[in-house]
Amino acid sequence: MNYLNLLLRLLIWFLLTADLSLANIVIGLAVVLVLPNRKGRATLGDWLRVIGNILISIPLAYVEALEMIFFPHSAEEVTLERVRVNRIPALIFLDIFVITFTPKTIVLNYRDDGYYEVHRVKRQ
Amino acid sequence: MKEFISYTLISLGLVFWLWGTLPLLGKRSVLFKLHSLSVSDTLGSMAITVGLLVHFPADWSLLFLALISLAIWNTILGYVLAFCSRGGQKDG
Amino acid sequence: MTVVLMLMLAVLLIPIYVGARDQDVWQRMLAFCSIATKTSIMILVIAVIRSDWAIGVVGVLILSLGNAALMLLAHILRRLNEL
Amino acid sequence: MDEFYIVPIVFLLPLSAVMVVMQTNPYTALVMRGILGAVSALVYALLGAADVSLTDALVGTMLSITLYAIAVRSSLSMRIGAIKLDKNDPLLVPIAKSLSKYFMRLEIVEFPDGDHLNSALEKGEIHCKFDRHETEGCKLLIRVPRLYEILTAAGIPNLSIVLLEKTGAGL
Repeated sequence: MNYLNLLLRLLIWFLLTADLSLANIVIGLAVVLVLPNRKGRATLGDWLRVIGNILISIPLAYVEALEMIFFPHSAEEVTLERVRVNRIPALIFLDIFVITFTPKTIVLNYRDDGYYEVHRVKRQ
Repeated sequence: MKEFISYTLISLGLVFWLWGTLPLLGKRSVLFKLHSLSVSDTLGSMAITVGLLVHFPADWSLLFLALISLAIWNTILGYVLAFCSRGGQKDG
Repeated sequence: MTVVLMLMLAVLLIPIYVGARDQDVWQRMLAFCSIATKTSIMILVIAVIRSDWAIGVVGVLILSLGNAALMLLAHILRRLNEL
Repeated sequence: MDEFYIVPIVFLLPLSAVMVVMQTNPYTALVMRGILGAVSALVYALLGAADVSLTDALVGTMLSITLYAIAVRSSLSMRIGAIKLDKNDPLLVPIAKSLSKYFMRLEIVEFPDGDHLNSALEKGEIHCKFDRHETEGCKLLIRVPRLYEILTAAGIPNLSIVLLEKTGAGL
């Protein structure tokens, strides 16, 4: 799914520059093609699921924040969470992002055997 | 109406800031404080920025970029601080 | 809006106090992280109040680039404990 | 006075600057320097100097913290040269402890044989040389007088500490 990767990069480029002139499109295409490519096994479904997770996590983060404000969470624990193996680094990064973005959970470590160490706060 | 929404969001962000920053004074672990800081610094600041966005829509591109970089950088910073303060084994 | 800025200043004093007081270097790093975000949000608020585009761009740049030093410092401090 | 909020915010700058000066530990001083950089970027932006603010944040804070962190880390370390020395050797624990009072670290450099070790000591690549004799016990030959003072003041058992003369002949 190489062209998907390119599309993502183009999207970021146009968001950053906010300019749709011909020169900018040409420069953006050049930058996107010159940046190093990595072979991966991510499918369209994987990307859509992660993007969906990000969109869900924003209101979820606010809900968790309000929960933390109104009910004090004073207990802490470290748990292991399993993820699907053989993912490309970009998807691992986005997974870590989604978990850490919600205030109750923080990823401490990503282990090579496919586990995340997650630190979370709980109500007593 | 627009004013009301914007000031509500900004006050919500300020409440988040205050609530999340106060635990820094306590004697809890670094990780526990990181949780409350992610409430204040990521979510509170995002609420303030959205409030500004509603109030001054002319600067939308600037504020939108601020929103994105707030979300990404603060989250990654939380991960890096958590990883490093525990003395992680391999490079993160 | 001025009231908002003054409240932000009051909140900003908390991590500054923590940074001055605490003995553990990681607690100071937390305070630094918090201050870096809070000051750049204050810069954004000032820019929007005055509708000064240049200051706003600076605020966004500091917000997006300024954290890099923080990450580097965190990694160096982590390696200190490894002998 | 529409913009009276400037005054209390500007007061943060001398406050954080004094806090940087008061630090004794170089690493916490670096963290405080970062706080000072963030505050000064805010103050400059508040006074309307966008260019100064950006320069201060990027060069004054980011670059200087990076360079200082590397400089402090590499200069505040004692390099011990040895032919064979384990990282977890029990003799190293009191040495590391007495050095850590001065915020210094230990760094072990291993050499294949005595000739390489001696030439490295003469060239100044390492600060001291570690010798382990079967009969005479362990010996630390130090090239830097200040390190010699610190380690002899700590009084480490089972280790004789010798200060080398400047000429370095016949080492």
